[in-house]
Amino acid sequence: MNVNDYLIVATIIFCIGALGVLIRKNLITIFLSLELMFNAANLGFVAVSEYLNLISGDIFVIFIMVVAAAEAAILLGIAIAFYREKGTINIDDANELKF
Amino acid sequence: MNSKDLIVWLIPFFPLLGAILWGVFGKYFKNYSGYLGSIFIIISFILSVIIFFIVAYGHGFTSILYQWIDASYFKVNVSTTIDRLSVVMLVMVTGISALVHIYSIGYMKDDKGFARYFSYLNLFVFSMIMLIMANNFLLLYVFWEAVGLCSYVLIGFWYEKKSAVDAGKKAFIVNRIGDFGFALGVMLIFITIGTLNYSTVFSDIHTLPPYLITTIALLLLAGAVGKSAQFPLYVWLPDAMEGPTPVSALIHAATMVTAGVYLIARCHIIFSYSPDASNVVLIIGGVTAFIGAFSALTQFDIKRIIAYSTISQIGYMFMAVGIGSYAAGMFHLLSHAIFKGLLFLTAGSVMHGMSGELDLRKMGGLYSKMKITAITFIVGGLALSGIPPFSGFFSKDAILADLFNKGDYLFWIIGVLVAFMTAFYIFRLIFNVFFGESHVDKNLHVHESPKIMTIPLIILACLAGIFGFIGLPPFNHSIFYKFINKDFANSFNFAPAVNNYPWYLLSAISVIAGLGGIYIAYVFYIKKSFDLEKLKSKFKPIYDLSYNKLYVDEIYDFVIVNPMKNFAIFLWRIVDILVIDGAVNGIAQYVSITSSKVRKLQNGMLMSYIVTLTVGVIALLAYYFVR
Amino acid sequence: MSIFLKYILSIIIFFPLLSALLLVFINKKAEGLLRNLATILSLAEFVISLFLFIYFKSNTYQFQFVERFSWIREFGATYFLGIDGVSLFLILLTTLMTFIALLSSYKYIKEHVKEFVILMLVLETFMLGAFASLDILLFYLFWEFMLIPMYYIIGIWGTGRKVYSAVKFILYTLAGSLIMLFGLITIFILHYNQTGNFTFNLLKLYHTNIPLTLQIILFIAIFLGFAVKIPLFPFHTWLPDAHTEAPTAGSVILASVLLKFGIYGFFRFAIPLMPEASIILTPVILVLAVISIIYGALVSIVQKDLKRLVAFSSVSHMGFIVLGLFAMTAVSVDGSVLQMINHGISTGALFLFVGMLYERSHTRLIADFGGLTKKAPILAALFMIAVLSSVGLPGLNGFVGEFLILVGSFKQYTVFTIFATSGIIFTAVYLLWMFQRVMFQDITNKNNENFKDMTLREIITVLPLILLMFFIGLYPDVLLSRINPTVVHFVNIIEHNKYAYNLIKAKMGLFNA
Amino acid sequence: MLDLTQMYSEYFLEKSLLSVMPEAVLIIFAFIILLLGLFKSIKNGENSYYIALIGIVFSFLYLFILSNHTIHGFYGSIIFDKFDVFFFTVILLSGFLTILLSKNYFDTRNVLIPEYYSLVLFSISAMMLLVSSINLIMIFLSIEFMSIAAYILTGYLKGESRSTEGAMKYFILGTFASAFFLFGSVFIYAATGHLNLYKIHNFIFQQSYKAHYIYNSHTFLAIGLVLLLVGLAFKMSLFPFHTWTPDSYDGAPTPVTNLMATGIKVAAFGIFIRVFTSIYSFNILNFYNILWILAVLTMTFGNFAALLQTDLKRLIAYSSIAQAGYILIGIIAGGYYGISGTLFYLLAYIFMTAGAFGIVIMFENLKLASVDIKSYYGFGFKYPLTAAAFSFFLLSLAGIPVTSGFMGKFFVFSAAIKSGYYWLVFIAILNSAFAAYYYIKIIVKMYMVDNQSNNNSIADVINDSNVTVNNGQMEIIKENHVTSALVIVIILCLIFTLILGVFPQPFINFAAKSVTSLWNI
Repeated sequence: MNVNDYLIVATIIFCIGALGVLIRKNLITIFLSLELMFNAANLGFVAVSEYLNLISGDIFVIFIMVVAAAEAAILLGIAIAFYREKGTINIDDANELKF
Repeated sequence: MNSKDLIVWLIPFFPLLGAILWGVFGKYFKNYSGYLGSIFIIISFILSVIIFFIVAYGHGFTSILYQWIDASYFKVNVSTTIDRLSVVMLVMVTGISALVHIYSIGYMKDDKGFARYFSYLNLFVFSMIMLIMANNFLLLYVFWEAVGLCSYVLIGFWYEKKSAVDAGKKAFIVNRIGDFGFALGVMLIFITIGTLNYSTVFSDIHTLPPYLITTIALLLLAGAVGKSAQFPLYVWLPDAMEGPTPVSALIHAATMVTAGVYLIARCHIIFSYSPDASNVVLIIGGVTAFIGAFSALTQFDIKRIIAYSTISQIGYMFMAVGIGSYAAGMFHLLSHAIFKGLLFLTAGSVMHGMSGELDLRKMGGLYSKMKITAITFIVGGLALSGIPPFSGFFSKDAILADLFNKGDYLFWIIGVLVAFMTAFYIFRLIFNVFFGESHVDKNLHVHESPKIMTIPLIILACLAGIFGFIGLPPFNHSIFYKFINKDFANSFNFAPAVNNYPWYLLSAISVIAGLGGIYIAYVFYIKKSFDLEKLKSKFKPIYDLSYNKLYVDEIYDFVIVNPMKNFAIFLWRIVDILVIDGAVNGIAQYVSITSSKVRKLQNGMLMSYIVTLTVGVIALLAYYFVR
Repeated sequence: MSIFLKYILSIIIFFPLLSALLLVFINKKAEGLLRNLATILSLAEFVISLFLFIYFKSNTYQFQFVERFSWIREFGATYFLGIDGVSLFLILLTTLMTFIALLSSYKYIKEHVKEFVILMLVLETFMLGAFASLDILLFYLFWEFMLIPMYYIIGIWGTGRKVYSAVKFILYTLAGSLIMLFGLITIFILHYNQTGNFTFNLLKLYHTNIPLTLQIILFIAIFLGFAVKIPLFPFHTWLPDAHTEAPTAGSVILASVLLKFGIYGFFRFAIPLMPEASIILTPVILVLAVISIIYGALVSIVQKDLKRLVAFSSVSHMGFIVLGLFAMTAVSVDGSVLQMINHGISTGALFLFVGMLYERSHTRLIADFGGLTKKAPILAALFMIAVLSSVGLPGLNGFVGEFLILVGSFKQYTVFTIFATSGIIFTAVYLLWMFQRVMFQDITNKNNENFKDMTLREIITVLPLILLMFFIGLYPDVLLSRINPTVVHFVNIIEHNKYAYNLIKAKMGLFNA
Repeated sequence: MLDLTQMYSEYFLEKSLLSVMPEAVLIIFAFIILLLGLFKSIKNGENSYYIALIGIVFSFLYLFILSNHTIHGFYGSIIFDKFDVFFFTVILLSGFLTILLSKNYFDTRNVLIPEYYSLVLFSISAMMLLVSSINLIMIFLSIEFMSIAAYILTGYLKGESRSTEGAMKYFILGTFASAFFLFGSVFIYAATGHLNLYKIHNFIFQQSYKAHYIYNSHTFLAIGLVLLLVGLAFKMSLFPFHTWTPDSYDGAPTPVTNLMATGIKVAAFGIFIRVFTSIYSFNILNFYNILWILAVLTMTFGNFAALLQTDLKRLIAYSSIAQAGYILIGIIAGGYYGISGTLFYLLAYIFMTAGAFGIVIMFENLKLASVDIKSYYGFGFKYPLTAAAFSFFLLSLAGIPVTSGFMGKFFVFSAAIKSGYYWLVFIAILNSAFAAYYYIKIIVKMYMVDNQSNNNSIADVINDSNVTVNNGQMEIIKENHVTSALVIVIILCLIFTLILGVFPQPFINFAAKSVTSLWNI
């Protein structure tokens, strides 16, 4: 199987994730879509480094996972704070700051 | 600086000193300013007489005071040229001014602006002297403007009177219009000849192509026309009568208004090289002489009548210099200065006696009340109407003779006609004021003026009587001609000296014209053998034309003044505020509108932010793959 | 002494700034002290600047009192000062007018005195610096920051729509100078590309040869910067507002010094840097100048507000100066340089008088005045002199410059000159009419019944200007003899470049004629 | 060209640690603060504030000690060189100013002070790491490190919905952008097989597409570079990736806003310069045009959006976007002058921005919650010196001479013209011409008013002491509308803004020296 296919698959996943971020209103769902995008990147890295017999890609993937975890924590924090104030986690309710 | 120069520079110095003293420390001098001022002027009169004899028995000279402007190749000195022309003028100016000063002491007595008045008057004398003595065109121009300024402030001397101030402004601006031409002329001279000194200019002028000479001459003429109140710029002089009467006598009869004639005489070489320009001068002179006399016929304001007569008399002088008989022009200038000064001063004396009344319909029968004034007035009138042996006869007759002699018969006829009209209106004035039954309202105490005013009158009257005799024997053999023509000798088209015609006939004709005028006036106003009202109604259009001075002011307002004003308003309201400022503010408007739209992009919706970002990414990618 | 003379320019430039710093430490309550101190310091400044005049060598066009220190090596920008005949008198004018402006504002400025005097002194420093600097970057620094104090002065102590006017003023001029900056940087880079080393030294940049088309573009860019300052016809609309709303001192400085920077910029930078372009564009600029002359005069005739009238009149007068400068003959340029000084003096004086009228009756509408001569003879007399000098009456300063300009431009540009000369008529019309309505006739307005005559301070304020009017009018040689060498040199450069330009023209057949 | 063997020969731990010493110091101090935070007994706020300051000072010390060395560390993912020295200085300065600004800011707000300061230190160290990292992994990590700290700080004001909202927007968009960054690096990795900037550079330089590599690596490279650019442009808040800037700047507590506007932006530009000069500099995909367009759009948008802005914080946010546009010009101009100009501009930028924020904080302490410039009248004469300083910062932002802003603009513009970008500069100049309006508008509001009867101005609020803004906080206002820390910040910024404007020579040298050490400049 050619690395290109992996990359194409990765791209598709990435686009799906982006689409999710675009159309979803729920904070959590959006974050999930973001995770999807990250993982698309992971897939790409793994594929390429496998193909090129390099290690650096895999290392990168590890780091990305860590970061993703961290971000999840942050998001939850923000989401809770947001929920406290607005009583919802629909991003459309965040429109105090404008113009 | 030798003694001659010293004397020369002292002549203008005293008036200037006076001007500064009264101007700055006026309130400390009070009435002394009058006496001292007169003394100053008398001193410079004496000095100029000395200079006169120095020149008469020696020859002219120039003296440099200091270098005024030195801008690379543009160099001008403050320096004088003293020749026969200028000394004659000097003596005349200082003499008349001295008399007027003395007269003014009485006339302006207990006027609150006494010192100010004398400061202005001295300033004027100073400027006039410098104008005469200047030996380059720039200096001439400078004092040309300076005398204009003096007349401006003196006409508007009683600044509370709107009419007076308006008149002053009008005088200044109309003069400016003339000076506009004059200035261009001076510049043209400079760039064509490369200097402004009389001597060089006059010696090199012939090297220029004729059209240039004519242009220069005409541009200078514009200045002369403005200053000497000639057609079409004469409108300011009648209004100028708003000023104190002595001022009218000095500035608007004797000295300043004749500066134009002096200018042309001074530049006779330029004019003699350009026959066309000379003809223009001649025509202007003729037209003006006629218009002036014509407008004077029906006025009721005695000063205005005299003012119009001044206009027409200067027209005579222009005719004279126009045909190149500068001597005659100067001769008439001098004699006119005397008798017209006399007339104004006497008119002033009448006013003084009538406590400011000017309308001759409210006068009459004053002879008995103010004899000296009356007599001197009549002397002046006779001189004006050219009755021998008074000075006017000789000078005017010389001009007429030269006109005839030169073959300009049309203008000769005009001249005679004007002589006739002149005699008529001046005696209309005399009869209405001094004779006939009195229309003075009873409770007005009419009195003769004090000595200090009458003495100058008497002096002038005597002069008016005898001055003419320097014009004898007739023509170029006469004392005056012999004296003055030394300066005009190098202008080649001046009036020939042949007596190939019965000159006594001509004189007779002009005298008869004068007498006729007087007689008709007599018939009209003393014998009352005609019903004037009927006459008026019969010739109504002409009468109105004359009474309204040919509507010239109205025409100017309609053609020039108002359109200009409207145009200015248009420029301000439309071009400035609407168009330019509108454009500027419009841009600002546009920008702020755009920004208010741009701000809407930041609508606070996370969704739209993400969309923006994504669109950006897609655009960037597209940039590469569509490319 | 020698040290003093060596660094005299820096001393003159920074003395006001130091004075301002000194004033910062004075309690703002002590207004009298502030006022007096500021006035005295500015007087001292003027006295110091007189040394320039005394030690100025009048027989050379070379720059004198030159100071040069390294400043920013990366761009070869140096702290490079020096003056010639032209900047000498502009500097003197600046120091004098600042003193007079401060003296004039004793009564006018009632609040925030401290800020006012400090700003005035700061402004002075920057104006002087701009006149003295021969390094383009240094010049630009001074030139543009100058706007800020002026902007404050108009906006804080002004009247009526002061904010609008202040903002308009600063945006207008800022836009101009920024576009100018673009031009200057481009020239600087061009010079680098040609010689391989960076320099802002004006005298070196003079030798940059710029391709003609680019030159024209750059000239237009820089022209905008200066034309706004002058201001030339289509760019003038900020001036009436700024002048009208500014406090007296502001108007005085604005009229007598700030406007001069436009001309000075042309003289020192635009024309020598881009001679060919300026020669090509001369007709256009002359048209604008003549339009400004007549337009300004005509519009002044119908003004109802005294200050606005004077403002438009100075549009007209500056037109004369531009005409003289771009006619580029020795005489005409002499004339315009002289006329810069004259305009500074006359218009400055006019604004002072208008300010006095305003202080007394709190209106500037001509209609509200009339008949003041009776109440205030001294004011009337001096005001009259100022008006006449502005009218260009011979014997006063205005005439000499004006006549030199006209006579100098007459040969090349006869038609323009004739039109310009007609300006002298309109000038007389609007100024005399204004004077009549304000000073003569009867008192129509009740408020003027108890109209006070000038106080001693006011007389002292205007007297120097009045005396200068007479002095320059009667003995202009004192100025001309010092200005002339510089001007002649300038004109020679242009003449030389005219020659070059004709060669170019021949080569590229720019105009087929 | 870089000799790889020589590079590898230096890989051992000491050097590696040495190469991150300044960051390490900060992190250590951050931990100290956290630990002290555990002991409730101690007055946390004060201490942590001072400890943070000390940390910064120490970091400065290490920076100074190392300043003459060039150290590669962590297997070629970290480099410490002159370039870093400059950027570390700038970032540390901005951090220093931020911490000073934070003093007393939270007194009236119930938040955990020690954590705050530790987070600030963390983010600063992250910024420094970011600048000094030359490996995509390292870049990603430090970006995230920095951002995570920033997210938390943005939402630090508990119970203030604006703050939370700002944090949320910032977080979502930031993560979204870094996803693009990641995906971009995937493609670059695929195209070149490297994650180290130098190696990528060499690879592209040699254009050595071996057979067993991907055949269409050029396309991959293109995609990769574009997506990478997106990731960085987001941090530099270039249009159209700026959208988070105004909101999160507005929502965040002002000291944090200052940190974001100065530190994070500077760091982003630093790394962008590194990446750009190493990878993009070949202009293989003529990136210059794209940056050209981005610069124009960014500055124009920033200025237009700021023009009618009345909220001071947002106004400065927009203006900082516009500033980013100007800074970008320098990078486009490239070369020795372009880059050193950019560096100089950045240095100038942090001072004027920090100064402006100092004033903003002052206003906030004056309880002008929505810092609305309408209410400024009288301020100019009430606090003449402060107002003067503020005007000076504004003028500097507007780019008026004798201020650092002018010097920076001038430096950048002349570099751009030197490289022949006439139009770009012309547009920039027009921009700054009408940008001047909104800076000047503020000055107007402070000093000038057409009709003197102007209510609810600061002056009045101060004047009548009877007014007690919500439950007697007036006292607090009275005492800390001007704290010593604020004064220090303002004076520092003032001095530097002036010096940079008048005697820029030494700073230019500093910038230039750091540029020389940059790869293939």
